[in-house]
Amino acid sequence: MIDFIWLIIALPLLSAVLLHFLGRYLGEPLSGWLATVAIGASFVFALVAALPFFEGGAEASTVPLWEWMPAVGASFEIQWDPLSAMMALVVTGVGTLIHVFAISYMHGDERFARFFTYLNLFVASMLTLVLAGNYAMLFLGWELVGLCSYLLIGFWFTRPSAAAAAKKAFVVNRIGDFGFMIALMLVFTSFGTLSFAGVFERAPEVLTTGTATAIGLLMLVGAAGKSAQIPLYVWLPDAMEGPTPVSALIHAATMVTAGVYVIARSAAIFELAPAASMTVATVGAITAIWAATIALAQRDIKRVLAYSTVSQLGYMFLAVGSTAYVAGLFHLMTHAFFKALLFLGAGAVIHAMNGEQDMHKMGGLLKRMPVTGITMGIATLAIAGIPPMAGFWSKDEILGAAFERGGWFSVLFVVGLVTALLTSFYMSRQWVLVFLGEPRWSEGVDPHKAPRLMGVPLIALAVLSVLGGLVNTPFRYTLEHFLEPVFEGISVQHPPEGIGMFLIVAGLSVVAGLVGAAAALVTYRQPASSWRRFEEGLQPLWGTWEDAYRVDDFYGRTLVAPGKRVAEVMAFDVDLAFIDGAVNGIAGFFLGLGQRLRPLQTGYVRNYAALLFAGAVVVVAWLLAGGGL
Amino acid sequence: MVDPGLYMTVAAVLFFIGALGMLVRRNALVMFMCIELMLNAVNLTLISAGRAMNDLNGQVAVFFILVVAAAEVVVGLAIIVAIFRRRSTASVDELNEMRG
Amino acid sequence: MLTALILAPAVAAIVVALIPSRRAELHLPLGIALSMVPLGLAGYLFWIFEPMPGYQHATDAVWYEPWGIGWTLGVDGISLPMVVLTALLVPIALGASTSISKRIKEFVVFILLLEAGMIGAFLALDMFLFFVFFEAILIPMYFIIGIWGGERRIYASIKFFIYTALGSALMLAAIIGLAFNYSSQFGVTSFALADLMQVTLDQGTERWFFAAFALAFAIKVPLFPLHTWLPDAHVEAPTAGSVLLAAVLLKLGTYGLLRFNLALFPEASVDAVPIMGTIAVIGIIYGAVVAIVQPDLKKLVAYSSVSHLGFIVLGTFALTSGGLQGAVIQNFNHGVTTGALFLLVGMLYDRRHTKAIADFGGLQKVMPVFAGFFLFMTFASIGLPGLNGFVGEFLILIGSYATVPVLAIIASFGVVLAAIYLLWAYERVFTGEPDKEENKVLVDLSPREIGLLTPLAILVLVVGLYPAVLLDKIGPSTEAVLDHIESSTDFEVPYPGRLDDVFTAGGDS
Amino acid sequence: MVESFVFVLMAIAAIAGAVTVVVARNPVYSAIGLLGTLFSVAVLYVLQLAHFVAAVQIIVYAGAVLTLFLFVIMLIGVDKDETRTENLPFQRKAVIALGSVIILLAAALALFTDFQWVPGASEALIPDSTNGTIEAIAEPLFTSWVLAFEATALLLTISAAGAIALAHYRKRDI
Amino acid sequence: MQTPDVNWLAIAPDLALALAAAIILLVEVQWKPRARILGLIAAGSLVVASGLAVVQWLAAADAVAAGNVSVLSAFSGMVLMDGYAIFGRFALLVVTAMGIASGWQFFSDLGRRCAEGLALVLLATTGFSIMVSSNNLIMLFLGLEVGSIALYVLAGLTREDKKADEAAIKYFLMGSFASAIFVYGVALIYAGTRQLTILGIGDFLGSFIVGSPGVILIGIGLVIVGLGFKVSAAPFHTWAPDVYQGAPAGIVGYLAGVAKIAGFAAMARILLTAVDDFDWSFLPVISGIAVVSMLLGSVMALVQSDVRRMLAYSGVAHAGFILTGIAGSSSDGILFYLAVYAVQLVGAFAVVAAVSGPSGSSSDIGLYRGLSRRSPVLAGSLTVLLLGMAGLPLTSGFVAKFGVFSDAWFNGHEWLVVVAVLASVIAFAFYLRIVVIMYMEDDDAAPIAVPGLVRWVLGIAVLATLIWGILPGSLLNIVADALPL
Repeated sequence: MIDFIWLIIALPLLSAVLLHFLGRYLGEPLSGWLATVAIGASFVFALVAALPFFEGGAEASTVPLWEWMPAVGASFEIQWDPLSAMMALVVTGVGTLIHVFAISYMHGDERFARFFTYLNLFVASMLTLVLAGNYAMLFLGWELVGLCSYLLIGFWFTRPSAAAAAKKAFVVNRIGDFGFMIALMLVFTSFGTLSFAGVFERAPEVLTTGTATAIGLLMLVGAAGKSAQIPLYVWLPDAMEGPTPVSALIHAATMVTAGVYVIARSAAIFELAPAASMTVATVGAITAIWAATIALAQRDIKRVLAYSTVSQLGYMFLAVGSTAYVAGLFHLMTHAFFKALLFLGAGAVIHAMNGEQDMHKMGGLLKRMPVTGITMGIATLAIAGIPPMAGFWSKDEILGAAFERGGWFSVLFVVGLVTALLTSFYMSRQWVLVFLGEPRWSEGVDPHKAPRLMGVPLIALAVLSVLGGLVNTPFRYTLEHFLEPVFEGISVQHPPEGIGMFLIVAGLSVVAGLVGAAAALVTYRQPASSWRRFEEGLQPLWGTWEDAYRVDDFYGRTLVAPGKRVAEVMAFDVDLAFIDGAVNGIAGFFLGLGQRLRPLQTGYVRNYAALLFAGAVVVVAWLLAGGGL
Repeated sequence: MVDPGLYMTVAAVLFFIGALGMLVRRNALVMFMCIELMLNAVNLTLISAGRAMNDLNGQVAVFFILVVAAAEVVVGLAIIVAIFRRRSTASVDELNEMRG
Repeated sequence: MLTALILAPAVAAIVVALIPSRRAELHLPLGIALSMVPLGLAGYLFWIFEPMPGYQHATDAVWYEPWGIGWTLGVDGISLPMVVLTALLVPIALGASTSISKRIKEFVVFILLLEAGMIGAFLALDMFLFFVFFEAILIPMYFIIGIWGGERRIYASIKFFIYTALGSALMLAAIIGLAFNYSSQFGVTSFALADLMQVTLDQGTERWFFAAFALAFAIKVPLFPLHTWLPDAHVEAPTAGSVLLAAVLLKLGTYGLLRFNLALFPEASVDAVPIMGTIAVIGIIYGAVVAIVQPDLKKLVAYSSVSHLGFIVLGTFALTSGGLQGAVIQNFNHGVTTGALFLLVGMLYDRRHTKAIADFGGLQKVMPVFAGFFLFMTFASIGLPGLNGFVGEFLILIGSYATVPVLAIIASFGVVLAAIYLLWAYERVFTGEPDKEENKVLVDLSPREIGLLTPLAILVLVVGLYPAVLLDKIGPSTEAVLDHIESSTDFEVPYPGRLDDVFTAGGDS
Repeated sequence: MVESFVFVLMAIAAIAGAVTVVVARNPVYSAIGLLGTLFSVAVLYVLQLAHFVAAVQIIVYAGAVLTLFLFVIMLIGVDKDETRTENLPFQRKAVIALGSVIILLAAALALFTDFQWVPGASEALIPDSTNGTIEAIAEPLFTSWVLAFEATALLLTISAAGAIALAHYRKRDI
Repeated sequence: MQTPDVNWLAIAPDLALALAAAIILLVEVQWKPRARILGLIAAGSLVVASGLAVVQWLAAADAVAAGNVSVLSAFSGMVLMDGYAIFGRFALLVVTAMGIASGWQFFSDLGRRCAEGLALVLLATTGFSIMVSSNNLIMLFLGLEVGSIALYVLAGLTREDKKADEAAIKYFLMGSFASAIFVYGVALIYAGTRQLTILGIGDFLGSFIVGSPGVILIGIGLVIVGLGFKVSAAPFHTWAPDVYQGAPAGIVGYLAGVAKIAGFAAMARILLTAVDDFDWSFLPVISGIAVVSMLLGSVMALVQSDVRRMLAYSGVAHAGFILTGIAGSSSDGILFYLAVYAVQLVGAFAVVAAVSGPSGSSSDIGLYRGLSRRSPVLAGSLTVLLLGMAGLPLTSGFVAKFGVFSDAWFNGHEWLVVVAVLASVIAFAFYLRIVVIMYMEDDDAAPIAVPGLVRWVLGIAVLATLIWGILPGSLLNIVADALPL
């Protein structure tokens, strides 16, 4: 079994290759189904392969495939342990559902097959990332998912905004990768290998705190890029230019969690660098509240979800930064369920509204699309942390861990709590704006029920959003035990012991969730004019939030524009005018010298004779002087 | 007797004058005469040096240089005449079409 | 074997030259067919090449004995990839030249001569012989740019020629100087690399010679600030010229640094690590920054070459296994990807007769296959893992951190910039709606063009995923270079992972 | 004593003749100056026992060459005197500079070094050894120098052929 | 009573040429034959002379092998029959043959003066041949004058163009001036050493220490100047551009080639054999002249618009490169360079003559526009020859440059070599300029017909350039034996 573990990656990859070359002949919807089956098979295979871990006691194993760059310790090898199994299952599981949804969603697109090619490629890449046995291969997956993200955001390339967003996503990710790359340099220089096994085993003896902190912080830079944390989160909202299934799969459920995964994976290094961990947590917490406030004021249904994703990722960072790795991963999983559901639901809504994304132009859709409405409602409750939904358990565990950690983390705990309140508010606001109240549709829009095929994944995810949390409750820490072997020998922060503390933390978070939800409900159940007044009343804060603190603008003015200016100066003033000018100048110098010397050749014999005679005098004088006379 | 060096000094002066003449005169004929002056200086040098060293070869060499001078004169004058007949001038200053 | 490899294209050139000009339709197909011979030979050479240090299939014939010059050839893991690449790209470059209408015969002849020269330069193990090839290459390239080039072809070709010749002139002086030192130390004159490596030089002389060699190769690479001939040459050169220029000719510079500077002047090389590294890194960043705003696609790719080749030089002077292996394999990779990019730009130019980015837009819609290839090569060039560019850059960056950590860090920022300039260009050329009328009627790639690109694309993938194909053969040779440096200087090649290195490495952060 | 007197006289005459060649504005005067120099130099030859050469000097130079010169002068006209204005760039400055440099150089050589015209000069002159009679000259001329002597034939052939070729040309051309 | 020390073999080739010249003149007077007949006589004499030179070569080789080098000195040490002289002579013969063949149009157009023209060429070659073989400085001067006077006439030997007059008078006046300077130098060396033979001077200076060598130094200086003029080294080069431009196109290649060969062969022999004990004093001067020549020649050539003038300045630069060989004290390097360069030069001027046409005196660079279309043969040959002159690898020019440069370096003149390589880069620029115009610019002017003889000349020149470039041993092995006595 384990020898064929590479099939998990190979199946979607193979499907991608097939679709690339044959997709055009397979047509719609066959190519979609092929892709779905490939992922599904991958899921089943992963599930079977993971069974030993459920039973406990199974050893993590590393399966070498082939050499890649031995000189820097890079090879193709698969790490199969509970952590990668969990990630693989989440990726393939959620992926399968989203594929099913996409078959319906992408109906009629002229590049239907190509879409599934990319989607499959993405899944393969993501699996490479999570199954990698060393940092180099992880980086391979890391970059490939970036590529797929680029391709899929820019899928509708004829829209300039989509193309620009795709490029932005890739470039911003590259900036993060820059940090990650340096981290890898440090790792290799310190260990002489990049393989997880080698690094983690020897980390305590090899790494000084300084180096470990440096590596940790650099990994944070990389993770911040991929997982859209401050200050590199700006690409994610724009990434919503891609088709909605892409947003669901890549920019909510899987790819963006890669950063969390990496930090969890590198726990052994962070173990030696508490400062780095604390930075991770802090960045996470700040991102969480920062993005939550922005999400409050968004009108675009997908943008709300995008900022919400950023915010939730912040939670995960807060978790892994607090060394509550299990909590972080747990939230990663539950978030995958409910956020994917939210995106798919939003996709269905947009689909139904003929592409309309402005929530101000929605309303009252519950009657038209009950399945979508209800499933999204469940997801909203889940993200708001209302028990017994999945989100409640995971979020509670994060807050509990932070709370338990104390000290600076107590501050982060409070931030987290406030964020929970805000989350609940804006999610409820969204649901209410979309599904309740009077219809504010544009003319000609006639929302229709989601096709049945779209409904299936919605329902499946809704079930998972409800039940998913049960894998790790204070009553039964299944996931914790499942992942235990991974974090062996590492001090993992656990939620507070005892039911009392649990109730305090849970109570606070539930209260926050309920208050937020209630506030939103109260505010946005009223007619549009009234909540508009409410939003007006919060100016200018509301506007700032709506404009996302104008960070894009800020980056544009402080980085992009000056950067471009520098490039122009370099290219035209320095390169063309100065350097090339100098080159031509030297050539011109000789030409000019020639022209300058031409008059010497006057054409007069007597001048020639004078020159010759002068030459003779010089020669003779030189000889005499050289002869010492 | 006179030191051969003095003869050679006279020869050097002749050579010098001849050379300067090449530079200041523009009549091709006179320039050519200056060359004859220079050759004479050479001859005088050879004879004086040969005498100082008890060597007759200096004088033999002079004989050949005289022949060369004569042959040069023939050709040189032919060229000058040829140019004069086309351009009606013997001034080399008017021959500067080619330059640069 | 190696002699045949050099002579095959030369003979092919003669054969083509003998076909009368009026049979113009024959020249190109014949040239392509004949260029398959060296390709086959190179492939066979690759197949039988044993992964071990030292030169293989060496030939050593006396050329002119009193001068100690010889027809000394040999191939090792450093030159092997370049030979294969050259042999591969020539048929492709010829295949991409169907749009050339004037003097096709001469064109084919020059390309084939160029091939002979390039292969010769990579195989030569005699400094005299190397110099002969190194300089002889200029002639066909000069004509290729000058006759079949664009508007400012004459300026570009002369600039290319003089600039390159300037560098090699001083190298010639240094070669003579080396031979002089050899003959005064050993009593016989020789220009063989193996002999000259035994010369002991005093520090000053060695540094001067190093500088002369380095200048020659730096111009060829080209390193900042000696690079300005490159954009001009590329912009003006015909497609085949650009391809071979970028893919092979520039590599002579990096190859030369690796093969000759390190071998002949180990002491000076070690001392020059900070200088060469800094220049390389400036080139990486500078080339990338300048590429961002270039209005011309070819110029953009040309500047990207400046940036990418900086990596190779950095890797070379990192003096670590990773760095050297990366440099060698990146030589190959850059040839493949940039060669392919120039091919693509050329195909675009054939259709639209412009290379200005502003003239395009929305091409992906009308030419999806073309766009696909372009994007693929773009990502290979950006250094996307799984594609070949990454292998080289990763090896170089990781490898160079051990010796020049700060430079390695700055260099990695070049990777970010690469994404910016290439993707921005892609965005402007391919995405959006095709708004210009001329662009709406463009036809997608023909099977011939796809056939030209496919081998390169396959190489990109194969090397990206299974670089052992090359690395296995490169490794022993690069280790030999390092051994040579270690044995002739105090320098110790850092092998990360040994505990005693850890603390120094840790202190750098 | 006689030698010294004649030497001084002839040296002055030779130099004066040479100066005349250079400064005379009319080529005829230059030719006359040249004649003076040639003659004086011939005397200087005689002073040094180079009798044969002196004779040749008079016959060939004064007799033939100078006649030729005068002939050509007459042919191309003597009506135009040269002006003294220097119309060439740098020429006058160059001449002055060169002249001064050479004089300075010569002075330096004479004053500050032990410059010797004939460093290998014999202590004792053997007059017979350099008594340039016809016989004395003839012997080396036709033995060790015979090839050079024959080579002069080439020179004469060239002069003849050259002169013909150049003159020929006018006949058809004008 | 002494008898002349006659060695017919030593002068046999020269004799053949001189006789042929005489025959041509006489035949012309008597029968007024067609030009072709005269040409055949000249050609025959060249063949015979070459054959005799080969015989000389073999004899000299035997003598050297037998250790009996004294027989190589003939006519009481007046001339030498050493390999150096024979090689130089052979080179002169080849250049003469190529010169006559490529300028045949010019000669046959001379009409009745064809005989004089041919005779002058043969006599000039004889003179220069004497010059390279003579051991006696006066003999050398005689040879120099024989050659030079013939060339003065040849330079003016055209009826179409006023430029030829100007060329002739400039060449004549400057040449005579330089000759006078040269011979004064000879006289001063004689005054210093009591020797007139090159070997004698060498022996004398080798065995005695001259207490006050000033006069010898001045003599060396003047000899350098005089011969520097012949080879057009800067700053004694001023005549070259004007003469190259003004003289008849058909003759310039010959004129330039033989003057360079003879001038340098003589200079190298004098400096490296006769006064080599003073090399510490004159080598810096030679290096200085070399540097000035290389740089001035290259830079001035850059800005010329007349191909002949450009080639003249390039010749100045080449003089500098060859002087580098003298700084390297390598007579074989110089000989190789001379042979290579002279062949290229004659070939290049053959193209120039063909492009300028039988009557044309202009060789403006504009005439070469699109030459690759109008006459691929001319353009292709000129390209190879120019690249050869530029010294690109795989041409003989590169081997030649490499040879003299490495000799100079080995002789301790590193900086001279550095300057030389840089100057050769500047030189690339103007050679390329012509190539550019021929290949990269188009013109619709009429095609140019290339006479068969010119084709042959070009073929030989191109082949020689390539073969000696690719297999330098083919000539270098010969040159290595062509050592001065």
